[in-house]
Amino acid sequence: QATGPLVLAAASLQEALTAAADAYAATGQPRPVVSFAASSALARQIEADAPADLFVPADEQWMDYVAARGLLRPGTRARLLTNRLVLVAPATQPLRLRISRGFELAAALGTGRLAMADDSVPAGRYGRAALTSLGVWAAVEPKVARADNVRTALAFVRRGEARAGIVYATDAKADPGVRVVGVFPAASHSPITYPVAILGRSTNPGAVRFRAFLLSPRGQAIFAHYGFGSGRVG
Amino acid sequence: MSFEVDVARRLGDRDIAVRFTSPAGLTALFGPSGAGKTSVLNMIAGVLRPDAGRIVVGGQLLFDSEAGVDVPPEARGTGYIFQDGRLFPHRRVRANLLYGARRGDGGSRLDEIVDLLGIGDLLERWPATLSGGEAQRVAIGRALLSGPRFLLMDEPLAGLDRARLERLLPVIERVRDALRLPILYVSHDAAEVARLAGQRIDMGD
Amino acid sequence: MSFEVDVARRLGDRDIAVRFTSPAGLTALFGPSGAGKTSVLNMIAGVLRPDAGRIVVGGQLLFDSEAGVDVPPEARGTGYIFQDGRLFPHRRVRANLLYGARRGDGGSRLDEIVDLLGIGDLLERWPATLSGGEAQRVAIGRALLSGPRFLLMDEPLAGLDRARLERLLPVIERVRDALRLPILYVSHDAAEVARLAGQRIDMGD
Amino acid sequence: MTPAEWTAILLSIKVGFWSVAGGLPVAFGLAWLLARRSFPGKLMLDAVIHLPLVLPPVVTGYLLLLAFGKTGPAGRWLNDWFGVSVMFRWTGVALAAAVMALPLMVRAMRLSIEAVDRRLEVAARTLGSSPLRTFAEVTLPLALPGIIAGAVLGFARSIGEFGATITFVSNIPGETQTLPLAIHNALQLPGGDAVVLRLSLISIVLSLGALVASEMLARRSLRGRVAHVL
Amino acid sequence: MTPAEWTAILLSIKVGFWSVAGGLPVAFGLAWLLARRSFPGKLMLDAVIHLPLVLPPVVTGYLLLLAFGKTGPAGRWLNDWFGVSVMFRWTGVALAAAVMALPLMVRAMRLSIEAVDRRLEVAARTLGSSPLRTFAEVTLPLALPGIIAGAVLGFARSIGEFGATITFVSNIPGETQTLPLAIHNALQLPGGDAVVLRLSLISIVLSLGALVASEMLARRSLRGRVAHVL
Ligand SMILES: Nc1ncnc2c1ncn2[C@@H]1O[C@H](COP(=O)(O)OP(=O)(O)OP(=O)(O)O)[C@@H](O)[C@H]1O
Ligand SMILES: Nc1ncnc2c1ncn2[C@@H]1O[C@H](COP(=O)(O)OP(=O)(O)OP(=O)(O)O)[C@@H](O)[C@H]1O
Ligand code: MOO
Ligand SMILES: [Mg+2]
Ligand SMILES: [Mg+2]
Repeated sequence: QATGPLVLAAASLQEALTAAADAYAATGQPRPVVSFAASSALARQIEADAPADLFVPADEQWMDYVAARGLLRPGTRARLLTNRLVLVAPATQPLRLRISRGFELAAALGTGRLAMADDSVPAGRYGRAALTSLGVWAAVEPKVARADNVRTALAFVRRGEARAGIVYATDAKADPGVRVVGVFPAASHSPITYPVAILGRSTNPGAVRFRAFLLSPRGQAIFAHYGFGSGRVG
Repeated sequence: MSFEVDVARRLGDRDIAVRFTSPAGLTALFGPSGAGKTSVLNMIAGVLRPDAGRIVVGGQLLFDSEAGVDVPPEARGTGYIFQDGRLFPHRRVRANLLYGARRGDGGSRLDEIVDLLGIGDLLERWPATLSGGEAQRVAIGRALLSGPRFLLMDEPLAGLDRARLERLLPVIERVRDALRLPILYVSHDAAEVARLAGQRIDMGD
Repeated sequence: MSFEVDVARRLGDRDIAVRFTSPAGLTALFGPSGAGKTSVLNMIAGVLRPDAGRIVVGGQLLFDSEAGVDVPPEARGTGYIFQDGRLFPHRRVRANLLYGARRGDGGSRLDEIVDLLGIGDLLERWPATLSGGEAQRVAIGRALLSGPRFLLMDEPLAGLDRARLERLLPVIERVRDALRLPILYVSHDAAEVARLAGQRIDMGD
Repeated sequence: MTPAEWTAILLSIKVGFWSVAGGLPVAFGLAWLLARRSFPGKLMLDAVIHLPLVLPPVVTGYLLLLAFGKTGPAGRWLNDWFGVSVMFRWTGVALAAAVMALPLMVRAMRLSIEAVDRRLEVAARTLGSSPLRTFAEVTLPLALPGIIAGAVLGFARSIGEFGATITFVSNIPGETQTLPLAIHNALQLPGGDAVVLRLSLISIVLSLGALVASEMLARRSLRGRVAHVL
Repeated sequence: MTPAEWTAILLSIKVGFWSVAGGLPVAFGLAWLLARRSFPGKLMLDAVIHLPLVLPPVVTGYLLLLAFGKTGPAGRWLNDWFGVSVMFRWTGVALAAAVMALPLMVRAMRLSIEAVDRRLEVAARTLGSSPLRTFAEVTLPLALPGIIAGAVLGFARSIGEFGATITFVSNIPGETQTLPLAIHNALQLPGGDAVVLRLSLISIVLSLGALVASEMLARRSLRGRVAHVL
């Protein structure tokens, strides 16, 4: 019995990619095995020549890292998904604010904190870029509580420990404990994209097929259901 | 009455039971190995609980199973010289000697007792470096310096040389007479017992 | 020659030095507390290294600082009865007795020695539950059963009652004569020494 | 070394110190209970103490957040009675570190307490020493090897704690960003390896210092306790 | 319980068992060296053993990856000599768990070895027992409390290990996804709290089992060692 390809994927894709793997398996293919972890850890495992087939990190940077070491199968890198960045507040303490140049985020926070991912993960870098381009970063920075990933930031907001937070639209959508205050303008940060590629050492024929499935309209529809934008357009 | 002891205690499958009253200054507890001598001393010191019985020393009630009296060991005023030494390994000899002196006279008799026991050279030493007989003498000194109301001595002179013994017996006699401390004394040496003891309690096997 | 001993060792600020040869079956080591008797036994057993010297027992060279000979303790064939007991707390009495028997006759004399020492009832007991004298007797048995080439006895009879002593002294005499084991014997009891010892070594203070 | 890194180093030392200083007495009390007393629920207590070891650190951090957050029971209590909050504060970091270190400290001390020769405590009692004084002057010093080992383990664990800290009090430079958090950040960035290496070395040096100190303390406390034989 | 969860549970037990079974002898050897020998570099060895405690787990995981990856020295050695690789295998998980648990096991055992009355070893030697037999029949059983404590700590730590594992051998269901990794996954999912709770409870039950077993072992091993006094 053939085994499915081994996919190394960013933790933030867990829900959607699991659903996609299920749908793919339902077509009669061997089910892909997906290992979810931080993109950085996965990239280093690939660098150590770990036996995997597909890589789906949370941003282009780690894909570049792997590509630079010649570990990708040429011609297989593609843009899979996009995402948006949103400002959220606890569902119980809504915040009324319009995201725009120089908006009063610092004032709205008061003595409270703004939870966001740390600079070291993509979500943190996008958030910082967005606030900077909107001209409020300097005022807000002292009030920032940095989490190791978006989910932890979300927990601070949900529990009311932070007055507001910056997370992906997909995460906000999934958490009933938070309310979206507003969506950051797409132009306020570089595009949020999730690439996919087949690894050079892959021998599993399922890798090609599963990659194709993810990029197909059926695959894209599943991601759309979880709030992701299609990587094929935009 | 110096000692009024009536205790029973089961240890494993052995029944230790003894009953005696002694008005003497020094009472000898005599009997073969395993007769229960150490156990009786432990019960009087309050570190082994009798199953039933009553203990009065120097007129003071220390234990009565029926009346529910059980004075804790630190309040009994025992000067207990253990069969197995038990110096505090983390304290030098001087600190061992003075450990109980807080209750007694604060160690004002330190020099005198150190002299009597011939342990002046050992004061700054650690117990681990003492010879068997040296450790035994320090243990005697520690008990004497703790200002006890009575003494329990479990073969205190075993392992001491004759010369030392000849010097120590008078000390014990003086403690017995001058300080009027009741002493319960375990020994296997009939001659020693005959010399010191006012009364001899025999524990059978 | 049973014992040819010439050793010196500094312990703290004390210098232990002794030199003797003894052809006797049983040699008594006599001297006041702290004279260094236990230290000499330790050196002969190979568990305390002399600073310099030479040790021959029963014709076998055990230590020679000049020739660089230092036989490890397990190869010296010592039957050492320690001043401080040292039963293995994690083994029952029977297992303690048989610990060294692998080297000896595999414990075939167990019943005989148990009987002589009167410890038949104790075989299944844990050392922690033994009385002082009981533990001492088990330690003697353990050393005898280990098939030693010679015996080192550090006050083995201290703490034993007279009746027991009267039964044990002949055992030691028999070991000395029938088994022809050289014995080095530390005691403070001059009478005991006079009875047992062929030669008496005095260690001064 | 950047100023931010210096800040993280100093914070780590402060956190390590306070988590051990605060945690040791609690741990010793628990170790004593477990070693010496039997009571209903003892095994349960033992299990609860081991929790931070068994659960992924982020779960422990999340539980701390639930307990010490604004709306959590402990958080509300702290706020009502003392007007303080550990949320997003370095005190929260020390708390997380202490909780994570607790099982290690308790085990080490429990081992040493169990190794104390109780006959010595008995001797102290007959010399007029109350249970409390006996504890302080006999049990405690004899259990010192375990206390020292517990302190070293606790310090090292505190210096290395990451998951519970970031989940509980996030990563705020100057307030909650200890060395491991800074290291973790660097590790997430391509090309951060040099920083990871430098900060890791500093962590190692810190704990090496604790080790050296502990070995010296241990030697001092055992001074004179061993004879020359064999 | 889903089949995937069952798989994670069984894997955790397997990993816990093998990391302790493999780690204990190594830890005991190291503990003995540290307790009994003095040699140049002893402090260094001590420090290296403590590393996994001091460094953030992900750094330890990264170091393991560097060492045991296909191109790492240890990885190449394993491949050349035995034709095996621990990368992405459950054996790698056990290795990571053992490394993380090592400092805890070593400390516990070292404490107990230091508490062994050396006069008993001396007595054994005079009874004809070689150093090795003395070690096996006197030192080892007397140090048993520390061995048991080390095993429990090691098992609990192995059951809870997350950071080093996911960094070293990733998070592969059925192969490297232990309970903490499954918990971590659930923690990232909206509404995953119920799963987190359930899996955490299972972790706790597992370690509780280890605790109970260890207490029974400890009681058995200390049987008869304490007298009735006070
Ligand atoms: N826990 C126990 N289980 C079984 N028997 C015990 C226990 N503790 C003590 N014994 C027994 O109780 C008896 C009395 O012991 P004790 O120490 O009081 O004797 P003793 O008269 O002081 O003997 P010795 O002169 O040898 O010191 C001994 O036979 C001993 O073996
Ligand atoms: N580590 C040490 N430091 C200082 N002095 C020591 C050390 N070890 C032993 N001594 C001293 O060496 C001397 C000899 O000790 P040893 O145990 O051999 O005496 P002993 O003749 O057996 O005495 P006893 O009859 O009292 O048992 C003693 O005075 C003891 O205090
Ligand atoms: O999914 Mo990530 O790599 O934690 O942003
Ligand atoms: Mg006795
Ligand atoms: Mg001696």
